[in-house]
Amino acid sequence: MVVSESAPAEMAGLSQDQLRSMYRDMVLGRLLDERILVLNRQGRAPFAISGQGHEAAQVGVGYALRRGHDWLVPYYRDLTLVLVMGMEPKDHLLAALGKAADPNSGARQMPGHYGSRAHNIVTTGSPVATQILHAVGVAQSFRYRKEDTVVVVSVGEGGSSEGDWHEGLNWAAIYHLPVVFLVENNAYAISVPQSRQMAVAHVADRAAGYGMAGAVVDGGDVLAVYRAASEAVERARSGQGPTLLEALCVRLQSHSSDDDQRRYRTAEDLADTRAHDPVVRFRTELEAAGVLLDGDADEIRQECQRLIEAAQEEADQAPVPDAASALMHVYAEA
Amino acid sequence: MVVSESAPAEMAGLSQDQLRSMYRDMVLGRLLDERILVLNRQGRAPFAISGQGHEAAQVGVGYALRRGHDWLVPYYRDLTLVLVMGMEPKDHLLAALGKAADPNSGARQMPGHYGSRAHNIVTTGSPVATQILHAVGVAQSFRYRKEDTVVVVSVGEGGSSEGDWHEGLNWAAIYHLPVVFLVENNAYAISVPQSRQMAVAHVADRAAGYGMAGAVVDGGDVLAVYRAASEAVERARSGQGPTLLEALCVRLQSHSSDDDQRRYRTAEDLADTRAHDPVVRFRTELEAAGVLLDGDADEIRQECQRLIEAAQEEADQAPVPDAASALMHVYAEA
Amino acid sequence: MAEITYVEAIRSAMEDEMRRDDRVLVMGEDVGAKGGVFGATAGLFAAFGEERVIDSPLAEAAIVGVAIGCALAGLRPIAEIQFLDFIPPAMDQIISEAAKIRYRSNGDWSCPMVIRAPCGGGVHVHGALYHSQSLEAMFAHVPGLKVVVPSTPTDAKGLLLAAIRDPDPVCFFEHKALYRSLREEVPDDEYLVPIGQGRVVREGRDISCITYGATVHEAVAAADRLAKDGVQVEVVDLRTVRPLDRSIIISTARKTGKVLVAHEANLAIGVGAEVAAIVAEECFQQLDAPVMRIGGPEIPAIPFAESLAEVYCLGPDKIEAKLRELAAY
Amino acid sequence: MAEITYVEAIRSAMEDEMRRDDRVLVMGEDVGAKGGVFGATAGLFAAFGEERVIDSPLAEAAIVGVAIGCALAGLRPIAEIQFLDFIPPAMDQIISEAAKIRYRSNGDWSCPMVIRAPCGGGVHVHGALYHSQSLEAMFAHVPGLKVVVPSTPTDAKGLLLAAIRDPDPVCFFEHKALYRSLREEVPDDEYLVPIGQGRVVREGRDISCITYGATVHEAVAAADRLAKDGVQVEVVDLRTVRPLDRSIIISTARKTGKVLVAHEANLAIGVGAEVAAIVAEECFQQLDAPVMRIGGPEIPAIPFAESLAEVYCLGPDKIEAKLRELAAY
Ligand SMILES: Cc1ncc(C[n+]2csc(CCOP(=O)(O)OP(=O)(O)O)c2C)c(N)n1
Ligand SMILES: Cc1ncc(C[n+]2csc(CCOP(=O)(O)OP(=O)(O)O)c2C)c(N)n1
Ligand SMILES: [Mg+2]
Ligand SMILES: [Mg+2]
Repeated sequence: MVVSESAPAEMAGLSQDQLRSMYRDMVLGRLLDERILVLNRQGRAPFAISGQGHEAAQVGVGYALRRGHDWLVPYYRDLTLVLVMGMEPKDHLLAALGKAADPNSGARQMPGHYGSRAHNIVTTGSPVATQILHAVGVAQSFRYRKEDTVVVVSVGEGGSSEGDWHEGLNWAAIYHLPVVFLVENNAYAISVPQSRQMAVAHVADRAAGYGMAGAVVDGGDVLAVYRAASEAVERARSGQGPTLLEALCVRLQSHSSDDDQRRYRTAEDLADTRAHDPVVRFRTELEAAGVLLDGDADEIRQECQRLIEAAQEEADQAPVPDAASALMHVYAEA
Repeated sequence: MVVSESAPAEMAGLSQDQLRSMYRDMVLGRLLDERILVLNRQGRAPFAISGQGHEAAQVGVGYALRRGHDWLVPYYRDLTLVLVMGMEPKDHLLAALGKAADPNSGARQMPGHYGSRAHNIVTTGSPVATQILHAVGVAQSFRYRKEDTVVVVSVGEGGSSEGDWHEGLNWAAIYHLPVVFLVENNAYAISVPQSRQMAVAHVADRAAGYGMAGAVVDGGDVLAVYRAASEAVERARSGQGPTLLEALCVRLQSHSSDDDQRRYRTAEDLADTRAHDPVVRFRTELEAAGVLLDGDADEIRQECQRLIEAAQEEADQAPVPDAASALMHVYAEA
Repeated sequence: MAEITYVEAIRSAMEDEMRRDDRVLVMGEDVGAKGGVFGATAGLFAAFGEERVIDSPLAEAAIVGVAIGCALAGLRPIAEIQFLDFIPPAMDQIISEAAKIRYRSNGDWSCPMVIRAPCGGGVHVHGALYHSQSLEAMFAHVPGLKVVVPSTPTDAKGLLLAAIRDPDPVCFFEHKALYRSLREEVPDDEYLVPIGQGRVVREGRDISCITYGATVHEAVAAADRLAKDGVQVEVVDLRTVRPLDRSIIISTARKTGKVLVAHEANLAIGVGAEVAAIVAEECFQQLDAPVMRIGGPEIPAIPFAESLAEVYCLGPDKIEAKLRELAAY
Repeated sequence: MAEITYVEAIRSAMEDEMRRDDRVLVMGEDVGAKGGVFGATAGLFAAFGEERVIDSPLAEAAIVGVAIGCALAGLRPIAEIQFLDFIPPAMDQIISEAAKIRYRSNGDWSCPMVIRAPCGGGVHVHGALYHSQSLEAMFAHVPGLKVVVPSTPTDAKGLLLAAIRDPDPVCFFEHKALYRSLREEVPDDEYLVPIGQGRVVREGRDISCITYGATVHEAVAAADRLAKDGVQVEVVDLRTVRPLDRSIIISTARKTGKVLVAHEANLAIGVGAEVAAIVAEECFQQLDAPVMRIGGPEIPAIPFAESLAEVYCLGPDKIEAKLRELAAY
C-alpha cells in the first residue's frame, strides 16, 4: 500500500491555467452544494445530500480522465465530479427542485442520483455498491470492443462491505479490465465509523487480495489525487488492469439533510474535519505558489456564484413534471 | 501467507492410537463415499456428490475440534468431516436412498446436505456460501454468551467469489469472532478452474485485507492440516479472532453424479490429481513410520466395510417418508 | 395507558422484550449510537450496550445471515434493514435460508428471528423510487415466512412482541409515513396481538374494503365519506399478509357481497390478487359485483416530484371513487 | 423443419443470434468449456471464444450486474443463472437495477438483456428443494421486467430470439423437465414469437384451463381425459407471465364461463392469483362457477424423496380432478 504524497512545488506538471481551472471547479462544486443545502433549509428542496469535503478527490480524478471519452459511474456525493465531466449547475438545481427538465431522472429520483448519457455518466440508483458491477460490465464491453476507454466507479468506504463490491473487484481483476475503483473514504457510513465497517486501516489494503494495484491517497490534496488517478487511468488504458484507489476525504456536512451528525460525532472530530477543508487548502497552496494572485480567488468565486444564480433563476421558472409522464419509460415506448 | 509443511517424523505430537484413528476415519469416509457412488450408478441413489480427495483436509480439521462442544457449518463435500463429528455411515446411506430416517433432512434435501443438531452440525442448503454468514452469527452468539466454543465453516474456492463470503469474513474480523473459515480448494468449481475464479494464487491471500490471520496448507497432508487447524482453533478459542485456512485439495471424482469431468479436464490433469490421493499418502506415511504394521491397513478397511455393509442393510430396510409428512415442519407444529 | 407514536410503539416493544429476554439482540445499519435512521432503536444502544445493539457493516445479506446464525445458536435476533428498498441483497438469506431452515432439516433446526424494515412512501415522504417501495408480496409468496404489516401503534407493539416470540422467521414491515403521524393510547401492560388475525376496523353492511398498512387509514377516510351518503363500508385490516386470515376475508365478503381490495404495493401479482382470488373462489354465490382491486400502478415505485408521486399513491379520493363504483354496481 | 429438443431450441436461438449480432454475449457459471450444466450453451465457447462466452466466477449478483453494465454500454448480454433457485443473490441487481434503469433515468438509459435460468422440478427431477423452484411470481410482480416461461421447443426458440432483441430486460425461465423430454419440428427460417401473447393450445367450450410452462402438457393430458367424457377443456398457455396477455385470459373465460388456473409454482400470491383476480373482475357476468386455482402447496419447494415430491407436484391426475369439480359445478 503506497500512500501517495503531494509535492505542491511542482504542481503535478500542470499548467497554471489547468490549476486555476481545477480550483474553479472545486469552488463551483462547493458553492452549488451550499446552494442546494440552502434550498433544502428553505423548504424548497425536500432532500439534499452534500459532497462537501470530497471536492479535491473528485476534481483530481475527473482531471485524470479523457472527458467526453471515458465513462463515470458515480455515487451520490459526486456533485463536483459530474460537473467536471460536463454537467451544469442548472442540471442539479432542476433535480433539487424536482423539475421536469432534471436530466438525471426527470425528477423521478431524489437529487444526487446522477446520470447523463450525453456525458458518459451512467444512471445510478440508491442501493449502495450495485454500481460497482455495472462499471465492471461497462469495462468488459470496452475490452470486448477493443476500445481504449476507461471507466471510473466511485463508492464510499461503507459500500466496500457489500457483497457486490467484492464480486465486482474480483471479476475486474480476473479479466484485467480498464476500470478504476475510487473509494471516497470519509470515515463514516451515515453514523457508522470505519472501525465498525472493517478491521483494516485502509480499504485499499484489499487490492492485493484481488490481484490488482491499490493506492491510498490524501483526498484533501487535489494534486496528489490527480497524480494517483492518472497512474490508475493510464494502467487501465494500457491494458494492465484495474486499480483500487482510495481517497481519504472528510465529510463536512451531515450524511444528508435527514441526518444530524452532531448526534454521533464528537465536537473534536467535527472540528478536526472542518480543519481539513480541501477547498481552503488548495486555495492556500495556489496562493503560496503564486498561481492565484490577489483577488483571483474572489473573482473565481464571484464567477461561480453568478453561474449558480443564473442557473437557479432558470430552474425556478422550469415546470414540474406533467402527471401523465409518470407512466412513461417503464418499457421502451412503442 | 505461510504454506505450512508437514514434518511426518514427529507426527504432530499425536499418539499412535490417534494416528490410526485418523487414518481409519479417512478410510471410512472414502469407502462410504465410494459406496454411495455405486448406489448412484446402480440407479438406486438418484444423486451423489463425492468428497474423494478431501479426506485429509477434513480429518485434519475435525481432529482439531472439541467434538461434542464445537460447531460445524459444513458444505456438500464434507462427508468425512461430518463422520468425524459423530454422524454415522447409516445416516448418509439413508439420505442417499431417500429414506424417512435420514437425519439430515428426512429425505427432503438431496444427499450431501448435512445437518444434525445432535452433533452441532448446522443444517445446510444448496446455495453456495450462504453458510459463511450463519457461522459468523453462530460465532457472534458464542461471543455474546461468553462461551469458549469455536465454529468451523467450510466452502470451496469457488464459493469465495460470492458476496456472502466477503460480508461474512469482514464481519468476523471486525468482531474478532471465534470462527475458522475453511476453504477446501480443489482448483475447480464444477468446470471453472481457479484462474477464472480469482486473479490470486491463494484464497488465503485475502486474509490480510480483512485483518485476519490466514494460512495455506497442503490439504493432502492430514497432519499439516491438523496442525494448522489446531492453531486456528486455538486462536479462535482464546479470543484472538478468526482465521482463513485454505487447504489445497484434489477433486478425485467429477463434481457430482450429474457431471463428467473428462469433458473439461485434460488427461494429464486428471492423472496428476489421482497421484495425489490423500488416503494412499497417509497410509504410506503411517506404514513408513511404523504406525501401521503389516495387515493393519487391510484390517481397518475391512472393519469399515463391515460397518458400511451393516449400515446399508439397515438403510435398505428403512421406509421411505410418509407422503403426509411432506406438509409438516413449514412452521412450528402447533 | 400512554399515548405513543407508531415508531415509539416499535421501539418500546423491542425495549420491553430485551429486558424480559436476554436472548434478544438488535443488529443493523446505524441502529447503535444514532438509534436508527427513523429512531426506532433510539436509546437501546445506551441501555443494552454494543453486544446487544450491533451497528453492522453496510451489508444487508450479512445482517440477515448473521441473524440467522444467531437464531440457529439459540438467540432471538431482530435484524433491521434500513429501508425495505434495500432488502433485495438479503433476499437469498431470507427466502433460501431463513424460510427453509425448519423444513429442510425436517424440524431439526429452526430460525426464530424478526426482520424489521420501514416500507412505503407517499406524496409527502420524499424518498422517491428507492425509499418508498412496498415489497411484501415477494415475501408473502414464500412458505416458511410470516409477514406482518401493522397499521396502528397498538398493533405495531402487540404484533412486534408476538413476532419476537414467534418460533419462525417473521418479516415486519413498518410504514414510514405512520412513524410519527399516528399517535394512540396503548396498554401499559404486556399484550400480544396474534400473527395471522385480521381486524374489522369499521363495520359496514354494503361493501367490504380489505386492506392493510397505511392504506387502512385512507380506506377509513373514504368509508367515512360514503357513510354520509348512507353507504356502509366495512374496512378490514389484514394486519398479517402471510399467513392470510382467510376466515375474515371470506366472512366480510359473504356479508357485503361487494369487495374492494386496496394496497399501496404494485397491484400486479400483489397481495390483493390473492385476496381477490380467495374471494372469487370462496364467495362466488354471495358476490353481488366483481371483486375489484386498487393499488400501485404499472410503474416501478413512487417518483420524487409530487406531481408524479400523486400518480402512484392511492389516498382517500381514489379509494372513494372505486367504492362508489362498487356501490353503484 | 428440423426436429429438435427444447434445450436445443434454446441453444440454437443463442447461436443464431450470436452469428447475426456481434453485440450478443453469454455469461454465467460453467457456460464455457462445459457448455452449461444442461448443455444449453454447448458448442458456443468453441464457436465464439472466451470473449463472448464468459465462464463467470461463482457469483450471481456479478453475472447479472456485469451483464447490466454490458447492456448500458451497448451490448446485448445473455446472463445464465445455473438454476433459478440460485437467482436470489442477483435479485437486487434484477429488481432494483435492471428493472428500473429506463424508468429512473427518464428514458435516458436502457437495459436490454436476457436472464436465462432453468426452473421447475418434478418427481423425476432429483433436484429437491434447491434445484426445483418456480420463482417467476417474484419477477412478474415487478414493473420494468418481462418474464417468459416457454412450454415448447418452438416457443422457446422464437421467444428467446424475441427476448434477445427486446429493448428491455427479459427473464427467461426454462423448465428443466422439458429440456430433453420434448422434441418438436421448428421452422428452419428465423421466426420470432412475440413476448406478451398467450396461445390457445387446445380449443374447448366448457372449461378453460389457463396455465404456462411444463404444466401446459399436464393440462393437455388432463383435458384429453375429460374429452373422452364429452367435456371440452380449452387449454391456454400464457407463455409470458409479465406482461400478461389479458385479452386471451378474458376471452377464454368469457367463452367457457369456468376457469381453472394451474401452475407448478407455489399457489399463494402466485401468477395464478393475478389471473384469477383478472377473471373475477372482468368476467363476473359470464362466470358459471368460481374461478379455481391449483398449484404448489404451502411447502417451500419440491422435496427429494419421490413420496414427498408427489405431494408437491401437480400432474394430470390432480388437474383432472379439479377440472371435473368445475365441470360438475
Ligand atoms: C444497499 C443499501 N443499504 C443501505 C442504504 C442506506 N444508505 C445510504 S448511504 C449509506 C451510507 C454509505 O456510507 P459510505 O459508503 O461510507 O458513503 P458516504 O455516504 O460516507 O459517502 C447508507 C447506509 C442504501 N442506500 N443502500
Ligand atoms: C448460489 C449458488 N450458485 C450456484 C450453485 C451451483 N453450484 C453448486 S456447487 C458449484 C461449484 C462450487 O465450487 P467450489 O466452491 O469450488 O466447491 P467444490 O464443489 O469444488 O468443492 C456450483 C456452481 C449453487 N449451489 N449455489
Ligand atoms: Mg463514508
Ligand atoms: Mg472447488
